[in-house]
Amino acid sequence: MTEPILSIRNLTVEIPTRHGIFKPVENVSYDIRPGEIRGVVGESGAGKSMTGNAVIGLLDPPAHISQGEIWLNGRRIDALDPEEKRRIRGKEIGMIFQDPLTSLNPLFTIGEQLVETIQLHLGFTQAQAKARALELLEAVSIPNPPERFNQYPHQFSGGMRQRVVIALALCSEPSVIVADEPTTALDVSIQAQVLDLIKKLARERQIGVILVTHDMGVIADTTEQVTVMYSGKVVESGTTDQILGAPTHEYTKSLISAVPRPHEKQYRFPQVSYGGRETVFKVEDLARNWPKTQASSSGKILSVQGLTKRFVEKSSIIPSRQTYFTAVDEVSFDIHDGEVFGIVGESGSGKSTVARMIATLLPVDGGKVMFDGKDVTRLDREGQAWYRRQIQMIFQDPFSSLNPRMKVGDIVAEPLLHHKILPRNQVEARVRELLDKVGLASDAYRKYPHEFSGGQRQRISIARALATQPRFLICDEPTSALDVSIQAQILNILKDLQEHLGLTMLFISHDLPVVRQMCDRVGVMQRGKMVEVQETEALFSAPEHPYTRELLNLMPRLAQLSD
Amino acid sequence: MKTMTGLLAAAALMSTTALVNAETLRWARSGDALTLDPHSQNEGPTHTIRHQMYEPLVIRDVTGAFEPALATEWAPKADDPTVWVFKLREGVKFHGGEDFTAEDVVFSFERAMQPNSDMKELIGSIKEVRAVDDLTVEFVTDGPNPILPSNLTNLFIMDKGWTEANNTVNVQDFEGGEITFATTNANGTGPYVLTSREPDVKTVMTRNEAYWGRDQFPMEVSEIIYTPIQNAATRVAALLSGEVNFLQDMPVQDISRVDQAEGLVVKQAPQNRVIFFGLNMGADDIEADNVEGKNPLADVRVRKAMSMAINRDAIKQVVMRGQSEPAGMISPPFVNGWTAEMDAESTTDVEGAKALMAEAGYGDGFSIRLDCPNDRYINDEAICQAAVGMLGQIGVKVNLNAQPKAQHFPLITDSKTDFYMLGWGVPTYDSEYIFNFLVHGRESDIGTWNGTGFDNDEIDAKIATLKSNTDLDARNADIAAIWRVVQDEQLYIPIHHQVLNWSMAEGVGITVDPEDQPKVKYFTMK
Amino acid sequence: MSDQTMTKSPSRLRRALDSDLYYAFRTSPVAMISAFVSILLILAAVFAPLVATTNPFDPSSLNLMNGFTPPMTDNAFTGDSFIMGTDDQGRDVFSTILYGMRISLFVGVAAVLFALVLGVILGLLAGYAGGWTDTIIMRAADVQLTFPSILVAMLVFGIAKGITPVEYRDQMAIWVLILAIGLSDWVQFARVVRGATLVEKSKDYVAAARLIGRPPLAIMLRHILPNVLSPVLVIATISLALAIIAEATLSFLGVGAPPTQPSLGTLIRIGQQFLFSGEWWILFFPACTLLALALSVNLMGDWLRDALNPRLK
Amino acid sequence: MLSFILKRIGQSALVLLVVGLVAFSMFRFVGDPIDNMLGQERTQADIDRLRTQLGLDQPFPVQYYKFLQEAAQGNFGVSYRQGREVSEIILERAPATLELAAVSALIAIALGIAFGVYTAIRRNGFLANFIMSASLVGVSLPTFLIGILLIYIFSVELGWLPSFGRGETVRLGWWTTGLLTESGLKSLILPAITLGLYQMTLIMRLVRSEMLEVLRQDYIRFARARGLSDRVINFRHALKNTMVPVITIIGLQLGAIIAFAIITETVFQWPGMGLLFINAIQFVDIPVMAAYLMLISVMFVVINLIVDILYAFIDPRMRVSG
Repeated sequence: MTEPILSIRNLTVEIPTRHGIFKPVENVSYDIRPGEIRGVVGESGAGKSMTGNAVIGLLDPPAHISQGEIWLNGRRIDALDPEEKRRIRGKEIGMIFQDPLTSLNPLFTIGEQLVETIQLHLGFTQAQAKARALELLEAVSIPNPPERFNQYPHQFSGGMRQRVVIALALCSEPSVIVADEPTTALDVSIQAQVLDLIKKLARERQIGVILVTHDMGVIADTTEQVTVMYSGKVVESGTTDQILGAPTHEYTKSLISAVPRPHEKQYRFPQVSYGGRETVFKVEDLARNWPKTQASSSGKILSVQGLTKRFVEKSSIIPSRQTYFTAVDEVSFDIHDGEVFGIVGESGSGKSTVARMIATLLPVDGGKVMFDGKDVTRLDREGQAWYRRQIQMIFQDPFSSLNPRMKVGDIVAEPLLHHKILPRNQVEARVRELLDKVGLASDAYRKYPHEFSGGQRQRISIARALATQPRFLICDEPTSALDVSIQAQILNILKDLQEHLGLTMLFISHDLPVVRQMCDRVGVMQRGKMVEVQETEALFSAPEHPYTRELLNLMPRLAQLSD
Repeated sequence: MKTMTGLLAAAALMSTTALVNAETLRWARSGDALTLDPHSQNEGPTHTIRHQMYEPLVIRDVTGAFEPALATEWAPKADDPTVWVFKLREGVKFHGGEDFTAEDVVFSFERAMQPNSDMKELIGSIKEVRAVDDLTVEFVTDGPNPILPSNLTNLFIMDKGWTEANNTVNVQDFEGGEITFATTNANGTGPYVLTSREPDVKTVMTRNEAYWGRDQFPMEVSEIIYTPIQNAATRVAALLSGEVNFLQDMPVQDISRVDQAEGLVVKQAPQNRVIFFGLNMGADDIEADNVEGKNPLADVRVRKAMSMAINRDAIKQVVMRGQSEPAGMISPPFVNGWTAEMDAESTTDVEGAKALMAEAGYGDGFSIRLDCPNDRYINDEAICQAAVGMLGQIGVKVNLNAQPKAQHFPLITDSKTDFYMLGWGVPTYDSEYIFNFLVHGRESDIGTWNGTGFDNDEIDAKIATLKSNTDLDARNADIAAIWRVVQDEQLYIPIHHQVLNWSMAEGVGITVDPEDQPKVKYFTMK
Repeated sequence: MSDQTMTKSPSRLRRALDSDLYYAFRTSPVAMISAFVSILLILAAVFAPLVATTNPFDPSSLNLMNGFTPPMTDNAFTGDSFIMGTDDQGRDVFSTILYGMRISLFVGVAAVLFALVLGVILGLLAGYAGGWTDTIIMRAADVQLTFPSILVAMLVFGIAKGITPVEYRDQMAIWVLILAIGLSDWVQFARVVRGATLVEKSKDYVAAARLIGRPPLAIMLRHILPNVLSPVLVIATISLALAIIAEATLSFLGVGAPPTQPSLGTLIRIGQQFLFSGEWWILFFPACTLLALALSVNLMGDWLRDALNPRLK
Repeated sequence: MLSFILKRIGQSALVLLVVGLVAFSMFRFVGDPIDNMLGQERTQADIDRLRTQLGLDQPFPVQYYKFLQEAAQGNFGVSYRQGREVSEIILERAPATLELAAVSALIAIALGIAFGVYTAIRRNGFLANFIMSASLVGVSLPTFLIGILLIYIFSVELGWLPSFGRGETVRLGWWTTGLLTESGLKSLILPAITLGLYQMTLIMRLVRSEMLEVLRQDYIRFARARGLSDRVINFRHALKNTMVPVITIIGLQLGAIIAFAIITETVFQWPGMGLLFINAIQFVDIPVMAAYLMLISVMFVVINLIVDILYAFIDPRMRVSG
């Protein structure tokens, strides 16, 4: 084995706070060898990014390295003075951030940003630097570099920008690149391309890469070595196959078991408890008081017909000069009583817009949404009140879907009070009961949302959604902001709801493995159009549309995962 | 920061250069002349600027006595009291070199009688002006007019030829916004010649070496730079820092500071202006009080009591810093008809005032609004404020409404105030002027500033005879009789006579003019 | 924060004392001192009748002969002595400052409240309703911005003077000041609230409330309003200081509080006339009070801005 | 881009129309010019004559319509007080105000940006904190008082600088400038500082908070990760991004400077439009007031138009779209 180019030894990072010293990174060690990609995986708050920041010397004060060593090419770099650290940054260690949209300065052309960095590190003349910049753009597969050279970041797509970011990280042939969630903000198809590029560059240029991610799929497809972190500490390190296939640490096991399997349908997500994360969800109790669902006349609770939405792209006083962007283009599908219908697609495919139109949060520009035989896009006042009680929605971001200034009890009580479902004096008891059923302690009633974790908040959202005892639940990417273990819990709850309460669900997601586990039927959307609607298993085994096939191909294989 | 200190240092180095020419009069006051056209705008500061460049037939000296200017002698014609004969000065030339003759006088008076002229009321009694010869002019009036010369002290003489040549025979239509050549240019016979003028900013004049009185008067100022400065503090600062060497409209509180300052002096003189409160005694009920259906001011005892509540000495002492003379009548001392006795009739007696109030049935007092200007007279607002406190002591609760003169004066002329402050100057030095405006019952062209509602036909008739009564003794007896009524009725509550304060650099020799009309030809420079 | 750390909810006070804001406050000497000074001054103003030695707003109690008495000196005529001296009317400067501060604070607080209510309502409306409502309100804001505060104030004053009968003018002055300052100030509230509303409107909790069927008014007041209040609080604090200064400036230009009931600004206007003549105390004490008041309120606002901005932490 | 500018111009015209109505109608209610224009010895006949002459006897809408018609041609009638064409007076006064405003703005912008950047970079430094606190002292005193104190110190006590006026001016065509003479420059110092101080504080605080915001952006972190020096990051990357929002506010502040000049001009007897306006208010000189307001609005609108265009130059995102 070659010598490591970067070694982290017993690294501890401390942040002094008013509540005492907080150690986001504690006693962490790992090595990187040339050409090797090491995945650093863990859930949010595990300290994986902080380690990367410590390596490149960009800890935000008051965070600081309190202990340990970092060696780069045989030189200890953690104790260098700031100026020397700066000289290493970009020259010997490159960095790639998560969000390509915000990583580039919007006011400078990418050429200016490249030339600036090249000149700084390599001392080139303007012309030399430009030649090198064009070379780098070529290397990261940006078409037509001479033209792109003079363009501004906003003229690039997300994937292209991330390539530019990579080119910038490569400017002076660094020996190590720290990539912090480099593909999290990208769509799957782009994600695969960028990861391939990183792999290729690492191999060809013998660069060691630290790939920080929360995504097991990325780990499985890209890395050779994996370090698993949990609450600031390394719990397990080893080759990728070893960690994914035969994890030894309980935490790693729980983490891996919670990853949705792309290639088979499981009944429930297996949950291996670690650190007391399992909480009860008393769906049977809820079911006891739940009204018997009356089947809709046609068996189709919801029928979407030719649904269309246009957004103004460029406004003008003259209507004819106004240009539109069609976000949803004549989409039609049916949802049967009691099923979970999934819609998958990449960002911008219009799937969330469809969900919001069904929820009547957005007006429609064409088509109909028939709910139980009534067109809900043209409801009168009374009809609206009725419809509002039939449907509810779970949103993607658990942080923005609860009003931070309202107490949890009030949040859950709001639908009850608004629809006057219960006499005022019984509301509190019902709210407490609901909170208890979704697995929150009784004092949750008087707390504010910010006192809860993401998973708990999603439970609060569920409690709010269940308050009106709806027949139909829309879930718009309900778990994409959550860590995998929490995701598994929430998905299990949703499954229970469907099963025990007979709820019909519309499930929006970009994550194919999740969709496979959750849905009975799936529709695939691409650029505003519904390209294919199939039974889930049929779709995964025999996709008809080329786009569906492409999506399935890009799905991480995760073949090595233990069961 | 570095640049700042640099600038300051540079400024400090340069600062000494400003004050070299000792013969330059750098003169500041609060406002500017409105126009240079001699017959437009009958207004003090405007006349002040004109007086340096133009001359009337007669002027008043600092004692208020007539002094020959373009006329050397004047008297009514022995056989006809309706004709005044003026002998003109010989050898006088205008700035442009034109000779001054009787023709110019006739021309100027005819011009001053045009409808657009603001001086026409002053010479309304003149029927005809005729040139007897080159140096004699006769004025024919519509009746005997004993005080005609008094009305002529601000009536400036223009050159006929120059005026005609420059198409400015008609008086500028000021209100209509007309600009004529005479508005911005001047060609008088006066001691100073206009060099440049930016209205409201700066006016520069230089000495007229060919002036007829070049040897008679000191004429030591070779150049006048006149700058209006509105803000009082800035005005004083300009004097203290030496940027100006003659200041009119001196704030009284700064007198001692300026007086003590090295090289600066303050000079005083009683001004031809009296400050007083007007009371609406004529209305049946007044709006500005809290008494329904009755007018407390209609009762002379109330008016007397209010006058007795005012402590004029305290006002003089504190508000005016000694720069006023408590008044007992609403006439300045220079005026024909003024007597020391009547001017001493105001007394302060709070207990007596309370008794009078009780006697009049207002023992519990009443409330009333006092309207007061805040930018017209010296410390006008502070005087009113002091009066509010003093009247409060006899139970008259006063709400003070102090506002700029632009809003204040219309209240008086439109009868929208029942209790107000007013100041009055008497350019004619005769009581008739006061009676016409302040005592005569209000009609469209007389008694226009009488906001008291006082309207006595007998008095009005008496006032009407004053205009043409050539029997000076009889006339003076009538004046005294009218004054007696004004005093006994307590038509107005006199406060004080203003004292003028001019301040200047020590080297500038000036005597203060009671009409606040500095004439630079008298100034000396050391 | 793990799922089982659910202890009993602490009391409201406990929670307030435990909050980050209070912690930030306790550890910032500037914030503590400025809060102390503001509260002291505000209390002194509110309880002026108890603290002051005389009632300067009662003209009949004044003795003009006490005028211009220097601080801590016996007046030559009356033998009275005043801790901060007297002004040109013989008013005790100390008492007048307390009473004047009352007016200044009242005008400031009322003007800011007026601007706040108007701005927040219009901002919420513009941000939430969008479309034509937004266009009209924001164009109105543009027009308003074209007139800087001083001009607005003078305009309002002019109109008020023109349309109100003379006898109500002195009671009016203060209300007109409030209206004038408030009118020139609402735009920044509206802009900030509109911006924040646009952000909040797109958040899912608003969608959730709409989904429940809450009417727009309820969503604006119950959901969005509480979430846009922190920047409003910061602006309100800083506006208060600005309003107090604006009142002083308007007094200087002659459109302020009546001289018989002077505000701090009117006192300064009166005092500045005596700057050169050596009666420094008439200007000095009110100016210092104004400085202390405005500065401490400004510092509070400044600190609040940083403390409430989570991203700066 | 062109359509964007056209749209802005359209909006501006609307704004001006409203301002025109507001300006004219409001002043219609203030005082009565007749009383100011006629002296002590006036008669009812004089009043009626003048009222007709000035058109004050006509109904309000007629007066406004006439006003708009005339205003469009730059003709605001005749000053009641000075008896001259308002446009002529304004033209005469404008250079003084514009020079004062320009120098003040220059001071405010230059120092404001410099201090703002400094206090942002050294966020918790002693000097930075001191500047921040000191700037608050500056805004906690009314402008007029600062002006008077400056006069007291630098003119009266030290005698270094003039206390009033513009000093010697030089005529360049219709424009008079005080920038070419020693006394003109000296006269400019105190008023410019007085006027600029407040705006400087505002700009400084704005620059600081925007810069802090920018410094927390990912692209700054990324620039740091690329090894760029602090100087390049602060002054090249951060400053340019900071200026984007700052420019808008500076545009607004320039308009405010011209209006706030009213106070400064009153204190320093600066012969500009502000002083003219104050005098006009005292004399209820409606044409001057209306013209001044219109002028302020026009300047404001023009400045903002320029700012919008400038915006597009700085921010490439604006250039391409729209």
